[in-house]
Parts: sequence; structure tokens; C-alpha cells
Amino acid sequence: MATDTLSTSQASVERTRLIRASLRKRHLSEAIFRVLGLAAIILALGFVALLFVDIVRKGAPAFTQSNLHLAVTFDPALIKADPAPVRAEGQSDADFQAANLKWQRDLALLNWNKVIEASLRAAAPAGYDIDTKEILSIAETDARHEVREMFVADPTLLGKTVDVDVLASANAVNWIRGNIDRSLGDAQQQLSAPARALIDEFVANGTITNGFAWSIFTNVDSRAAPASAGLLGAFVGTLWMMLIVIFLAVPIGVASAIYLEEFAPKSRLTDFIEVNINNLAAVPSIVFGLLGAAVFINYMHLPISAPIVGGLVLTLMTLPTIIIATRGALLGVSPALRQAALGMGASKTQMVFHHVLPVTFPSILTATILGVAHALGETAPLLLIGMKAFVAAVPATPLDQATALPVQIYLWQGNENRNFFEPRTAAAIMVLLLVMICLNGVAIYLRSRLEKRA
Amino acid sequence: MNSLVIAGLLLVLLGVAYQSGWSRSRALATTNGVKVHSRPQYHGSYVAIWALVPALLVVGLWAWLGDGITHNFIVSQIPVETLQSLDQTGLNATIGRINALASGYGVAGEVLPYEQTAGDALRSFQFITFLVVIGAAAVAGVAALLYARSRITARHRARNAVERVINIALLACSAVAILTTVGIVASLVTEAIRFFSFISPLDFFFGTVWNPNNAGSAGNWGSYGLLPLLVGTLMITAIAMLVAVPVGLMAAIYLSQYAHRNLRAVAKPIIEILAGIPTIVFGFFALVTVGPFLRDAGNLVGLDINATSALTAGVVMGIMIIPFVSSLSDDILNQVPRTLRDGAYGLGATKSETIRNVLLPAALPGIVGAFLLAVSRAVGETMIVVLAAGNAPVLRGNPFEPVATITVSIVNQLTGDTDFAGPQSLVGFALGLTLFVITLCLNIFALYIVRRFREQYE
Amino acid sequence: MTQQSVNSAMNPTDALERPIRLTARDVTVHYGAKQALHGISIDIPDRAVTSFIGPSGCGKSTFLRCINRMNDTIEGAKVGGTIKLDGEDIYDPSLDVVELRARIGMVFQKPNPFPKSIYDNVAYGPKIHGLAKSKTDMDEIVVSSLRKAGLFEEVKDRLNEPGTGLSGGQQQRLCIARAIAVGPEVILMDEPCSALDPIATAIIEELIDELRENYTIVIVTHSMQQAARVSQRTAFFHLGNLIEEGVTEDIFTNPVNKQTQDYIMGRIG
Amino acid sequence: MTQQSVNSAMNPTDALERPIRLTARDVTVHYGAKQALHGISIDIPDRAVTSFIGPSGCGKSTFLRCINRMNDTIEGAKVGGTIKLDGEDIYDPSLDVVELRARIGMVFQKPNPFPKSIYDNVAYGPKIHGLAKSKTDMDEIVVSSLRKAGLFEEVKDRLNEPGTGLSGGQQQRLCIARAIAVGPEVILMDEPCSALDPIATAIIEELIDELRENYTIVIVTHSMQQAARVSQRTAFFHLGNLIEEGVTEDIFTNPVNKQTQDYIMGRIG
Amino acid sequence: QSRDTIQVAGSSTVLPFASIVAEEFGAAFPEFKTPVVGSGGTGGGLKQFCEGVGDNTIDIANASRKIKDSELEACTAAGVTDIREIQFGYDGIVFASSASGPDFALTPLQVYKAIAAKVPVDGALVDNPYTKWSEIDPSLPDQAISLAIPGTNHGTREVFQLEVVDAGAEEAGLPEGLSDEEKDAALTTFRQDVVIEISGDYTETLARLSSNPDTVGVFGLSFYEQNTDTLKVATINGVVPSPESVAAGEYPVSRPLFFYVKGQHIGVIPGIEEYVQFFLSEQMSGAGGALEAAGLIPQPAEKTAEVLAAFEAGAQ
Ligand SMILES: Nc1ncnc2c1ncn2[C@@H]1O[C@H](COP(=O)(O)OP(=O)(O)OP(=O)(O)O)[C@@H](O)[C@H]1O
Ligand SMILES: Nc1ncnc2c1ncn2[C@@H]1O[C@H](COP(=O)(O)OP(=O)(O)OP(=O)(O)O)[C@@H](O)[C@H]1O
Ligand SMILES: [Mg+2]
Ligand SMILES: [Mg+2]
Repeated sequence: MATDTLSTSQASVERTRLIRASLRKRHLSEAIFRVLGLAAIILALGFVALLFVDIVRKGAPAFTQSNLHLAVTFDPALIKADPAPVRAEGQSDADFQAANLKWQRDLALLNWNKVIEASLRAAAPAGYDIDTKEILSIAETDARHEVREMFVADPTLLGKTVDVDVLASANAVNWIRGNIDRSLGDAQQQLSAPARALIDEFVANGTITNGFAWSIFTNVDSRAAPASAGLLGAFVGTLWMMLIVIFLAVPIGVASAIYLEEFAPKSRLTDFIEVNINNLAAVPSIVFGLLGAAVFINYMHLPISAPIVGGLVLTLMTLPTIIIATRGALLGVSPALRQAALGMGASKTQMVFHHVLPVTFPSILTATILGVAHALGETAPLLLIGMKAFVAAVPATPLDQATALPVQIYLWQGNENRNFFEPRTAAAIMVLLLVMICLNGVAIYLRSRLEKRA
Repeated sequence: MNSLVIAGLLLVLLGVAYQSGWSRSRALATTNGVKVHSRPQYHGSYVAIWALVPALLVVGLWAWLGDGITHNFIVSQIPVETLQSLDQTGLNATIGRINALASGYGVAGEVLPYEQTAGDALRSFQFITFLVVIGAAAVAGVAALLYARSRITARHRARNAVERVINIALLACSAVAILTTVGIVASLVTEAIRFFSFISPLDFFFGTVWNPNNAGSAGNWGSYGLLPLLVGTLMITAIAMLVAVPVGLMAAIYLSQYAHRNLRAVAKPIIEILAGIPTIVFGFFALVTVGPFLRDAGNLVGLDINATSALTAGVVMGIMIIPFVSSLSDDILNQVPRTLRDGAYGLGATKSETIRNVLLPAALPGIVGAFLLAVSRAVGETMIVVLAAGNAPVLRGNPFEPVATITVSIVNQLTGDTDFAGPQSLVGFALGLTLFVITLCLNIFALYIVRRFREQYE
Repeated sequence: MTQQSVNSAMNPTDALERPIRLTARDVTVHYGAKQALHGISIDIPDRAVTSFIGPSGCGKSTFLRCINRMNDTIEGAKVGGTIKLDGEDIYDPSLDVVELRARIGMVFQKPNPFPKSIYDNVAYGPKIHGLAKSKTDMDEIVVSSLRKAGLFEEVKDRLNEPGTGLSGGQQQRLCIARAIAVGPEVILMDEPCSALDPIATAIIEELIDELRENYTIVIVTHSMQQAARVSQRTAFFHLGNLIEEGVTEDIFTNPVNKQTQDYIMGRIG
Repeated sequence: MTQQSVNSAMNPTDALERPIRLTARDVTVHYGAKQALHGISIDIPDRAVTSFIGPSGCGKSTFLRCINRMNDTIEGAKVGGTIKLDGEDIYDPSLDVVELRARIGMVFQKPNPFPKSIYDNVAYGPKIHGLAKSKTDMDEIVVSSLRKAGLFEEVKDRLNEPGTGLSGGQQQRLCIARAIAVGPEVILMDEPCSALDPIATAIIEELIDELRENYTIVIVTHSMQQAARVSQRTAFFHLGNLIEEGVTEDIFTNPVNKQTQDYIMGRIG
Repeated sequence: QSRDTIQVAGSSTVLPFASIVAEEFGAAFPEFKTPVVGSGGTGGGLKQFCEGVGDNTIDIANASRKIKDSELEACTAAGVTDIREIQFGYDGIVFASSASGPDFALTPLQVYKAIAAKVPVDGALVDNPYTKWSEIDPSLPDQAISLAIPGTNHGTREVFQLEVVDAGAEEAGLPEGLSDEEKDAALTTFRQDVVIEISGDYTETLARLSSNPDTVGVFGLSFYEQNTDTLKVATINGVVPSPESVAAGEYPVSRPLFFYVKGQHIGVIPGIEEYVQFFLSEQMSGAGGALEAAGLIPQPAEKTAEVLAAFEAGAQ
């Protein structure tokens, strides 16, 4: 027994020596592994940071716009139109409307650019040598509509001079911001030399100032007047689609999850449905676009470019996500609760709707918001159902033509006036990301709040 | 308009029926004091369902048969001699004209007198049938209402009946998923078959040249070889996985095994933000930032890298997939039972040894499944490729050169200036079908592996 | 604590004389391929406490769940034989199981109040069964049920707080109140005290003793002491068989069967 | 089956005379805010089996895990006090925990072989610690460890099959072999038989009895019978405190403490 | 109640022009809503156009080519019988290279020699031997050949094929006695090493230029005009592309642009007639009009008057 002890203790000394010998190497490889892991995290976080910083850096300038402060004179010499119709005694509504419309149309046919030109010239140093086309290139082309609408609204302006803010043109902005290298020669600049000089003059004397670009949020897309292009139309289009997704995908998704999880007998059919749903969740989104084009547009003849079709396609795309998440949530409900309900004499339906569903509500809500957030950013399927259209209006119903935020981003990034639209695209992305992050934030907040309450 | 009227009437019917069932049940309970099987709400719903279904059936029947009946009516309005002189296209055109007249849209050219009378007749026919349908629906609904109401007794099991209906409705909802799949397959297959009537499947699946002719050149369709697109897709996918897998997997390992709770609480959601960023944003990022950066970096080391290339798209797609890989891996690592980890620690294994020798091998099947899911996502990704891969459908192996993928070709062919009835745009559906089949196989395989893995540790 | 309840237990023979409420004949249960009960026949008397004892996994809970058809909700469970409540076959297909469960209430091992207010917990049963005509009706039902469950005094000021906020013993009494609110004839309890501390256990045991005056009670317990304390009749299960059944005192002092003896002596289980 | 192993247990006083291998003084453990151990002091003798008993949740496993610093791997666990192995503080920051765990092996409640072959399971420890110079060395270690664990004969023909394919009892012995292969001085076992059937349990108990000759063994068990059968010393834990500790026979026949008495009589737990 | 918004879809080349007109139309005519302009390509637009008559179908299809007979048939079969073609101007296609690089003065022949896979040398087709522009013609820069041309999904490709490649090939003189197929192949097979086909938009072409500054790319005139800071235009046959030179027929690489109006919708959908008139008005598609600023090459006023007259005649 004693020798035995001796030999074992010798063996253990030897073992300890062996173990110690390799320890340093093992700890080193441990450290390397750890550093690799940390590097992966830093890399991943770095990507996020890079992406956000890059986009914000690019997009921030687009949130300022260059305003041109003009003193516009409604010169009767330029505005040769009949006086606004006044409602005559006994004139019918329709007649008055018609007269009014005719008056407006006559006004529209006038060349309001002359008014703009005159006020630009008035703002320029006396006797500045610049031709009509060049000087008009400083103001955005929609300035004339703005002035005309002022006049339509208030015909008494005739002969008066009022201060009006209009947007500087996209090319003027490019010049002011240096989006195009200012040292390039005449041939490579969008604006002529006199126009550029005049812009600098305007900036110096305060005729052009920068302000926050509310127009991005309040205007619809524009091609004729790029500087006034905004996101409102796309935003509302997206809103319609999201409403459709919420009102279709959520009830249908939750209902199918309930059926599959609570009611469905285990059969071939339900297995099949299950496999199906799992697969649908991973079908590329563009395939849903093909489906939408073939079924909703070609077969069912729903209007093209309409949020209703986009909403339906996104609904089908979001459904599996919601179903899977809801089933997960239902699965997590404790059997004790179910038994309690059944034991009380609640029917299965009552059990589900009175007890199980309320308990899972937070999870379902979160899954829904995340699903909707995902649908919100989806672009590819929308391209295939014609939502790549140019729509200069806010869609009033889901049947009206519209684009969506991500599609608007896609359209803007391809715009030929790249120097101007690159920041604007980044700005649109910032808006989209903000909406996205808000949705995710709301999801996280709701989940934590509701879970605490439960 | 018409449908609004019908919907409104149905709603009224619904309300009336519910109310009558409810009050009947209420009356039963109060008058003779017997115990009523179901609550009044259930009786109300019961009668409402009974009333609604026949009414809906009538309307649905008309929606189904109405077109045929109207068609026959129109044909009957065309004078026999005219009818005989028309071929199928002519007949369709005439019917179109009559329809247009009836609906108030004008028609081109002279309106023949018989067309005018037919149009007028059609308009009144449509009005009358509309009234008849509404009437029939109302009669059916009310009759069913009365019948259902008469069936209400104390022992009547309205709740069970209503619950059965709810059950069926739920089943119908879950059938939407099947319908979606059926819709996808049907729409892809029918259009793809039309495509294959132009181009032989052999040329499509094994062709090495992708050069669809432009819409102008009728007859000569061009070549539609899938391989350049497939190779491009695979190349980008491979690059994406090369970025996403090491980073995602290591990030998951670090976060779940090493990181302090606070770091995890911050880093995990931030990484998951990546998953929520729309792909168009990644595309833009790739186009204006990553691409030029890679090009300049390439110039520095003497590599000729295109700004828009497989590399650019692949790297950015890899970044996009990182959270996908990391959260799936995280789940799967967490599913490996703690006892296994303890076993290794108990033997004196260091943390990294435990992870490398025990955790990862045990989690391997699950992780492979997760990677396959990530692959299928990369294969189906569109917008990054549209913006950043350069759209060059040429068969080549250089990742620094632009490539095209299946998805991007679908977008190009379906939104470009292509001939809508020719293979130029139909090929989009054949490509979609290919994509669908590829991702389907990947998914089924991945789900199978993941499920097997889960079962192992259940 | 136990002294008093044992004292208050009625004379054992008393239970035998009471009319039979529930009769089970040859009840078998299969879970899939596995047979959990091999033909159980037993009579359960009115207004008395019958307890089921036996080693873990012997089928006590399974049989209990047969009595209000809770086994219907378990996938793959198949019940054979007949169980009659007042002579009416409860597995008769024309019988509405929901109605049955309103007549045969159940209390579970782990207190499982709904995640609703205390009031709503108790009111839920009466609501779905349409037992209250008005709000005052309902208030009355809730208060009297809570009273019967001996919980009213403790919670009367916080009826609108969630039931899950109560202590374990209170939760279990809430579950009993909830079961009582529907006005059942039979109450089944599956190890109602196993998740509770001794003090809460004693309170529940007292409560059971009181309830016995108005309800037929069947209780599953893993504690022989508890069975001895609260029940008038005891049935001993083993491996899916009903080994022995009779007046509690007899079973504990004078078991006929060898297996019962072994169990009571602590030699098996 | 138990007869034999109780017989083979050495004379109780023998254990007292053995040198002390492990000493714990005032060991406390917090899991986050919750204190799981309230100052445990105990001496554990060399080459004897010491068993920890006590009701569930009393901290037996927690204390066991302190001994080879497995608690380090649990987030939020904080250990106070000192534990010395052969006079060396195992919580000394300069001590390498990897090396410590090679000296103090552990066997867990649920058999947890790695999803590798039987051979690789046993070889894993020697491999990472660099104990085998050659393949033959390794073979030798594997075979002798399997032999010591009494498993070799049963698995010698399928060393390359996965360890997870063995029966529960074999898996547990494989885990013991795996622990032995590293040549530990102390072996900790946390309810090693609770997942096993009686026959496998008996085999493991016998094995523990054999291993005692060469190793210091600490075993947690929930079965007092098992503690009586295999251990020379017994420590009784309750609510995070070490209530009583001493020669097994004394603890069971003559407990000093009232709580110990209650536990042994089955009144608590 | 029928729709009150005009719906337009079709060619992406016409899209910017139609968008501008739509916008201005909405601004100028208070009684009409702003028309919606979708894209989807000429084919896609005509497909929707030919789907039938009614609310669910579009009113106007933009096209960068004439409607094909097969498409007309489809239209007729679906009841779209009154189709009015409006040609409103030209699209100019330019070759442009990096602004910092040398000037290019190209001819179709040179371009053909640069891109064709096989070129005729002494009456036989041989593999294209040229690697530098200067090898094709000493007047061209000593720079490696690299060309980014529009992919086949672009309408522009058709003009490029017709006006540059086919014209160049004719000048080069393809060998006699080629079968139709061989001839077709000779005309449509390009060198894969130096020719890049761009399936994306012009931004993509521009990206290629910035990757490889040696590249000469094909752009729309308007795109070039907006990006003169990075691009430099090449002359063709010595003619500088400009609205004037195209309109005068001197610059060869251009094509007419169209839109098709569904006559049956006139008078039902409000504003169609006005839209067409407005589109063809001086201030829009005329010389100096808004569309010219956006890159449209106006057609002669007489041609416009003719088109308008034909439209209005149909509208009776
Ligand atoms: N849902 C089920 N599916 C399959 N087998 C089951 C199910 N429920 C119980 N069993 C099996 O049926 C047998 C009887 O189970 P039961 O729960 O009735 O036992 P018990 O006597 O209540 O035990 P305990 O005292 O542990 O609660 C057991 O062997 C159990 O494993
Ligand atoms: N990882 C942990 N985190 C938080 N609390 C824990 C953790 N592990 C154990 N505890 C708590 O510490 C206390 C002691 O637990 P321990 O596992 O040591 O008990 P035990 O005596 O082994 O019980 P059992 O016989 O059930 O295994 C218990 O209250 C337990 O809930
Ligand atoms: Mg039980
Ligand atoms: Mg333990």
C-alpha cells in the first residue's frame, strides 16, 4: 500500500510536469481564439458603424436646401390675362366653375418664366450680362408654377411686388456645394460661367440662403424640378402597403398559426402545410414579385403600380414569417394555462381566444412589427409589379399608382443628375432607416413592456 | 360600385340575422328558465352564418357563371348574318366593342346600328341581372335566417356549430400558404413552358452564352444559356459566405461564450440591426462606397478590381448575412446541452478547446443547416446585385470582374425594353423557376439537417 | 394542524353509506402504443373525499383525467370502458364535454390561475357558461366562491390585481374558487398541495374538509399522510391497476393486498 | 446487491485517520443576488468517499462545483472563502484552473459522453493535456482507464463506435473512465446514479468502492441509502448550510442535529 | 365612375420625358390630375396597353420603337382597335469617354472594327486582331480598346446595332456569299474581352468608366449632358452630337421616340387629348422646350404639326 502510494505520487508529479509543459501553448491558443472572436465582433460592429456613418455623411447635406429669395413683381405687362371671373348675379355654379377654370388655364398658358426672369434680374447687380436661359437656370423650374399659383390664389397681386422664396435649381446647388468640382472648365460645368458667377454673387449677398429641406418630407417626386423632389408620395405609398400587410398578413398569419398549432390533427396535410410554410419563408423575394406579376396583375387584372398589389405581394411574403413566429409563441404557452381553461369547461376555441392568444400577444406583436419592418424595406418584388413608376402624386387610395420608399431610393440612385441625387438618395435612405429603427424600437419596447405586465 | 352595394346589403343581412338569433336565445333563457346550451352570442352568430352563406353562394355563383351568361347574351344580340361572317378574333373584337359601348367607353370608327342596340340592350341586361342577383341573394339569405332561427332551442348546440365554422375559417387561412406555393409554382411553370417553346431546355440549362437578342430582331431570339448566370450567382454566394461565415460564426461564439453580459446586451442588437436594413440600402452602400474603396485598395496592391464586381456584391452581401449566420449559430450553440460543455471543462479543457473540440463538432450539423439557409438567402438576394455586381452575364471566373446573377437577370429581362410575348421577357419566369427550385432544395435540405440536429438534443 | 382535520373526518362507515355518484367500469387508457391503465373499476360516493394513492407513474392522474375527459385533449390518448356520472355515460358521443367539465371541476398540481385579475379568474367560468344574468349576479358568484374557498378576506381589497401575484397557497385556493364558481357537482384535485409549503397545505386540507359537505371530491396525492388526513375512502394504484380500494382507515391500518402493504410500509415507490 | 458493497466499506474510523486532502473554510457562493451557500467549512480525507446529502436545492452541487472551480463557468456565480487542495489555495489567482481541473476530475448527474468515439472520449483529456507521448502511450492510457472503470471488456470490440450509443450505465462508466484518464487525484461525482436503473447503479457503486483505493472521492447523492452504502463520511446540507458532518455510520444512526434527524426520518425534504 | 388619372407606361427611355410632361401637365391644368408614368419597358408597356379597354388598362404606352405587327394583332384581339401613334422627337445616343482621357472621333466603321469578334480582312473573316484604337486608325488615341455598350434588354441596343454596327459592317464590306445565319452572327457576335454589355442603367456604364478610364461607353444624350464633369463625348463621322445635329439628320445614332394612345379612352378618361396636345406643344417637346433641356432631341415643327393633325383627325 505504501509503495503503491509512492508510485502513484511519482506518476502524479510526472503528470503535473507534462501538463505544465503544454500549458503556455494552450493558453496562447486560447488567447488567439478569443482575439479572433473579438475581432469578428469588432468587424461586425465596424460594418454597422461604417454603413451608418457613411450614409449619414452622404445624406446629411441633402437635408438643407438652397432657397432663392426673390422680390417678384406681378407685372401687368407680363401677366396679360383677363381679370379673375367674379360670380355674376344668377350665374350657376357650373358656369362659374367653368369660367374660373378657363381663366386658370389661360393663366397657365402664360410664360411665367418671364416673371421669374425679371425678378432674378432685379436681384442681380445692375446691368449684369447674362441671357435668359442662363439666368433661368438658377431657379428651379417649378418656381413659375409657384408664382402662378400665388396669383391664382390672390389676383389682386397684379402690379404688386412680393417677397417669394423659391428653390435654387439642382445645378445651382451642385455648384454651391461643390458637388461638381468647381475648378473644372466651362465645358464640364452644368451652368454657364455668368450663371455661376451670379450664383456666387447671390450667395454672397444673401439672395440664396440655406435652410432645412422640409420639401423632402412634403413634396412628391419630381423630374421637371429635381431640387423639389421629395418623398411624400413614396412614403404614403409605403404606408398603404404596410396597412394592407398589417390588415391581411396579421389576421391570416395568426389564424393559420392557431389552426396548425392548436386545432390541426397531425396528418399528412398539416405536415405538408408546415413544410410549405417553412419553405415559403425562405423563397427569394423576387419570386414573390414574379407571382404578383403573374397572378395579381395578369390574371386578376389588379391595377399595375398600385399599393394594393404591392401590399398583397408583401403580405404573401410576410405571412410565413408571422406564422412561424406565432407558432413559436403558441408553443411556448404553458400547458398549465391550457389545462386550466379546459378544466373550467372552456371549449378549445374559447381556450385559444380567451387565454392562449392574449398571453402570446406580445410575441405576436413583436413578430408582426418585425415582419412589417422587413416588408417595408423590400424592393425587388416591387420592381416586377410595376412600382418602379414615376408618380408625382400622393396616392389617395391603395388603388392609385404609387411608388414605395425603397423603390424611390432605387429610382433616385439611377437618376442622371447624379451629383445632385447621390446625397438625396442617401437622405432617403436615412428616412427609411429611421422608420425601420423606429419600428424595431417600438417592437422591443412593446415586448419588454407587455412581457413585464404578463 | 356594384360590389359596394352588394357588400353593404350583405352586412345589413349579417346584422339582422345576428340580432334575431341573439334575441331569440335571450327570450328562451328568460321565459321558461331552462338552461340554454349556448350563450346568446353564439346563437346570434349561428343565425348570421346561416344567413350569410346562401347569400354569398348566390353572389359567388353569379360571379362564376355571370361572365358566360353575359357573353351568350351579347352573342344573341348580334344579327345572325353578322355572326356568321365573323371569325374568332372578329367576334372578340365585336364583343369588346359592344362591351365598351355599354360601359360608356367610346369605340373607334363608326358605330354600327346593331352594335348600338346591342350595347343598349347589354346595359339594361346588366342592370336587370344585377337586381335579380341581389334579390335572389336576399331571398336565400332571409330564408336561411328564418330556418336557422327556427332551429334555436334550449338544447341546440349553437356554440359547437359556430366553433366548427371558426375552425373551417382557420383552416382556410392556413390554406393560403399552400395557395401561395401553388400560385408560385403554377405561374412560374406556365410561363416557363411558354419560354421553353421558344428555347429548348437543353440550350437553357447547359448553354454557356447569355445573349438574349433585343426586342427588334424577331425570329432570332439570341442565346439563353443559364450557366454564366449560375456561375455568377455561385461566385457571389461563395464570396458572401466567405465573409459571413467566419465573422458570423466567430461573433456568435464570442458573444455566447466569452462576452461579458453588458457587451452582449449592446453588441447583439446592434449586429441584428444589420438584418433589418433593407437590401437596397446595402446595394447603395456597395455602389457608392464599398466598390470604389475596393477598387482603390486593389490599385494600391496592383490588383485590377472593378468597382462593380462579384467581389463588391459578395462582400456587401456577406456583411448583410452576418447577423443571419450569427443568430442562427447562436441558437444552435445554445442548444448543445450544457452538460457537454461541463464535461469538457471538468476534464480541464480550456474554453477554446471546449468550443473547438466539443461544442462545434456537436453543433456542426445544425450550423451546416444554418449555413445552407444563409446560402439560399444569398442566392435569392437581388438588390445588392442589381446595384453592385455590374450585370455582366459572361462566363468567367475572375471575382474582380462584373458578373450577373439569376435574380438580376430576372429584373433586367422583365423591366427592360423587351418583347413581352417573346423569350426575352419569358425567360424571367424560367429563371425564377430555376431560382425557386434551387432555393427550395437548399431549404428542404437545410431544414432537414437542422431538424435532425434538434431531435438529437431533445 | 392535522389533528383537527382528522378529527373532523366523518365516521368512515358514513362514506360507505352515501349514494354512489361516479361509477367506473373497466376503464383502460392507452397513450399511443403504451397502456397506462389496465381496466379500472371503482365507485365514488357522493359528498365524500376519495383519494388515489400509489407510486409515481402508476396512473392516478391518468384515471383522474378520465373522469372529466381531460384526456380528450391529449393527442394519442385513447380511453376505453365506461364511466358514469349519476348513471349517465360521460363518454356518450352525444354528451357535450364542455358541459361535463362544468359539472366536474378540476384543480391541478401546480396552481394555474389565468393571467387576469382575481375577479376575472373567478368570473371566467360563470361567464362562458352564461351563469350570471347581470353584473350584480356575477359579483355575487365571485364573492361567494372566494368565500367558500376561504380566500375572500385575504383578497377583497385587490380583486382587480392579477391572480398570478398571489402566493402559491392563495393561488391554489383561487383555483379552487374558480372551480367552485361554475357550481360543479364533483371536484377533482391532482396533488393540489404538492407545490405548496406545509402551512398552505394545511389550509387547503381544511378547505377540502369543508367542501366535502357540498361536493363530491376526488383527490390524487403522493403523501399517504395527506390521504389519511383528508379522505374517507382511498384507492391504491400500482402500474396502471387499481390494487385495493376502501375506507381510508382500513386501507392504512389493514391493507388486504401485499403490494398495498409494501407501499404503505415504504418498501416500493 | 447493496449488502456486498456495505460490507466492503472500510471501517468507519479508518476514514478519520486518513490525511486530509481538501479543506474548505467559510465557503460562500452567490448566484447574482441570491446566496446559495452560507459559509461551508469541511475537511475531506484522502482515499475515502465523502458524500453530501440534503434536500433538493440545499447547495450540494454548488459546493461540489466549488471544489474544481466549475462555478467559474457560471455567469454571475461568486465564490468566497478558501478551499485548499493539499494546502494550496485553489482560488489563488496564480493557480491555473486548467491544471486544477486535471487534478480534480468530475462526473456529472447525466452521463455526458462527447459525441465522439469511445476511444476519443477517453483519449480527449490526455490529448489536450499532452499526457501521451505516442499513439501507443495513448492506447495504453485509454485501455487502462476503461479497465479501471470496469468498461473495457464490454466495449473493447467497438472502441471506434460513438460513445453516445452506449447504455446509460455504460455511458456513466465511460465518463468515469474519461475522468480517470487524466490521472486526477480527486474525483467529484454529482448524483452519478440518479439517471440510472438499479442494476447500473449497483455496478457504479461497486466501482466507486474500488476507486476509493486510489482516489479521493466526493459524491453528491439524493439517496440516503446510497450514501450509507458507498461513503465513509457524510455531510448533511440544508438551505445552504452544512448542518452536520462526520463518519457515515454516526450520521445515520446517531445524528446530533435536530434537522439531520428530521431529514433522515423523512420529515423534511 | 371611371378613373380620372391618365395612366402611362412603357419605355424607360421615354420615361423621363413623359414624367416631365406629366408633372408640368398636372401643374398647368388645374382640372386634371397628374398622369402616372410607369416604366416596364416598351414591350411591357405595350403589353399592358394591349390588354383591353377599360379602367384596368393603361391609356398611353411609351415606346422607343414602333409597335410591332404581332403586338398590333394582340391589341386588336383584345378589343384595342383605335391606336394612335405619336412620334414626338428623337433620342440621341452618344459615345463618351472619361473626361480626363484623350478625345475620340469615331466612325461606325471604327467601332465595328473594335467590337466585332471577326472582322473582314481581304474578303475573309478573321479573328479581330486589334488591341488598341490606334491600330484601327492612326488618328485614334493610342489606348487599349474597351467598350461598354447597352445590353440587349435596352431599347438603345437596337439603335446601336442598326446605326453603328450594321452601318460599320456595311462600310467594312462583309465577304460575299455568307449565308443569312453567318451574316447575322458576324453582325451580332462581339469580342468578349473588350466589349462590356451593360444590362443595368447608365450609372452602371459610368461605374465601368471610372473603374477602367480607358473605356468608351454608350450613353443617352441626356445622361451625358448631366455628367459633363466626368464624361467627354466622342464625335461620330466628325459630327458632335447635339440636338441640332441630330435634328438636322447629321448625327447618325439616334432613333425616334413614340407614344401610343388608346383612342377608345379619349373622352372617358379626362385629359388625354389635352395631354397629347400639351406634350407636343412648343414649350414641352419643341425646340427650347422643357424636354430638350432634359435631353430630348426635338423633331422639326412641321413633323410635330403633322403628327398632331393625324392624332386629332383620329379623335373625331
Ligand atoms: N401524455 C402522455 N403521453 C404518454 N404517456 C403518458 C402521458 N401522460 C402519462 N403518461 C404515462 O402514463 C403512465 C401513468 O401516468 P400518470 O401521470 O397517470 O401517473 P401518476 O400516477 O399521476 O404519476 P405521478 O405521481 O408522477 O403524477 C406513466 O407511465 C406515464 O409515463
Ligand atoms: N446557475 C445558477 N444560477 C442561479 N441559481 C442557482 C444556479 N445553480 C443553482 N442555483 C440555486 O442555488 C441553490 C443551490 O443549488 P444546488 O444545485 O447546489 O442544489 P442541490 O443541493 O444540488 O440540489 P439538487 O439535489 O436539486 O441537485 C438552489 O436554490 C438553486 O436554485
Ligand atoms: Mg400525476
Ligand atoms: Mg444538484
